[in-house]
Amino acid sequence: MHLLYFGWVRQKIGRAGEALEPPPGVADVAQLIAWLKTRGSGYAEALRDISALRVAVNQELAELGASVAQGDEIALFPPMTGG
Amino acid sequence: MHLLYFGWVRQKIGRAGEALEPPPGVADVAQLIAWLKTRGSGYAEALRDISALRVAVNQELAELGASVAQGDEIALFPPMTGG
Amino acid sequence: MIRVQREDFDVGSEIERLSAGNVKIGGIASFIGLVRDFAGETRVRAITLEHYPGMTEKQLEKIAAEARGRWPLEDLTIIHRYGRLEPGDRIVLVATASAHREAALAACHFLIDWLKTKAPFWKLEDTSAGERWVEAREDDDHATARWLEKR
Amino acid sequence: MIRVQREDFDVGSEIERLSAGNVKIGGIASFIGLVRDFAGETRVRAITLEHYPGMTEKQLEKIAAEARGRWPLEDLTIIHRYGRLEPGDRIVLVATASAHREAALAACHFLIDWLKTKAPFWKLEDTSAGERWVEAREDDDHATARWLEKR
Repeated sequence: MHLLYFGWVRQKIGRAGEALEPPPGVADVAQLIAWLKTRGSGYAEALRDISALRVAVNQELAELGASVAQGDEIALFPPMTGG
Repeated sequence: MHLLYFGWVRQKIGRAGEALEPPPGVADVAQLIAWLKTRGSGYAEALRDISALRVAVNQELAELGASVAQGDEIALFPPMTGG
Repeated sequence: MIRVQREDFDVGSEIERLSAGNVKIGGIASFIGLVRDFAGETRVRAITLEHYPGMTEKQLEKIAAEARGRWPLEDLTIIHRYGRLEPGDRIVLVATASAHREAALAACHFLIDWLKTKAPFWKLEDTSAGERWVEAREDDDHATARWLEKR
Repeated sequence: MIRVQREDFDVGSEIERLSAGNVKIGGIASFIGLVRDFAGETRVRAITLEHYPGMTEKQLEKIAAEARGRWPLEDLTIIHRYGRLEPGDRIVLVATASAHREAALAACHFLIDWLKTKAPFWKLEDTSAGERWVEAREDDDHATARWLEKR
């Protein structure tokens, strides 16, 4: 699974992205985030307030219940501020 | 009194403007138009439908009841189509 | 800046001039009106814009003052051409600069709506069916009136 | 035309390109977003725009398709920059061309509203009080949502 982080999510986690293989129980975005939070204090801090996070699965905006699978590109980021 | 005509008012009257001295009874725009209509068939045709006319007195939009006096610049024209 | 002129104008330099040296501006909205080659079903070869020199400038100043009174604008530009113009030619440029995008966008929309019905221009179309005066459109009156209700 | 780029763009040539050779266009509306030197009470020295390459282009294409579905547009342009930008620098250009002014104006307004909340960009401000991420504004969510109601 290819993970990407943007904005303050990237800054708090301390990296722009990484390839990870979550354990078998991780089947949706919410489970992925819960698992990521166990990986260290930067993750816990970045992902603490789930309502402040936005998610894209394979470059499409997705909800917390969206499925994730091996090979997916999952991006976690703050609300967008384009324009 | 300096009269100016624009758009199809100018075209029907056959001139862009003229200096005229209306008779003493002409004190407002409606009276001026009524008097102008007596000046020839071009005027009568141009000024026939008063609801289709717009008027400016000294370069400010004016109503039919607006006063007119010697020295004024009075313009008669169709509804404006700017932009 | 308000100009009434026969000549064309340079869109890029007019828009850039609005924000030059003013770092308080967050947005510039603009509208350019162009001559189309059709009017309803009829082919248009050219239009000739006639205006009322003197009054035109006054009316444009009034419309601009109204916009400045309604929205916090840093600057605005209106350039309106007259004379004979062919399809593809620019007729008018309206551009507004503000700290806030909503103000710039609304003021730009307002300015072009009011120009349509309140600027003393008249358009003679040279069409395949002969010459004809462009008539005022009821839609344009509604667009003008909408801003009165919003006041 | 949709572009995501680090470099600046030429406003005049981008707007002129929209109508070049198309005499069906009656109006071109545009909006340019610029970096301001303040945010609230704080002085801004620069902003750095980060984006999500790949997804950004897809989202801009989606927003453009939505605009084309809602209004009869002859053409549209979105250019969005990323990287470090200073006060006065251009961030984004949105321009729409249509036979009808209302369509061009509404689509332009729509595009910039939706870019604000649906284009994957994030802004880091370098201010006199240190670095800080620009937060999403509730106003922008409302501006986005308004177009959903109008649909």
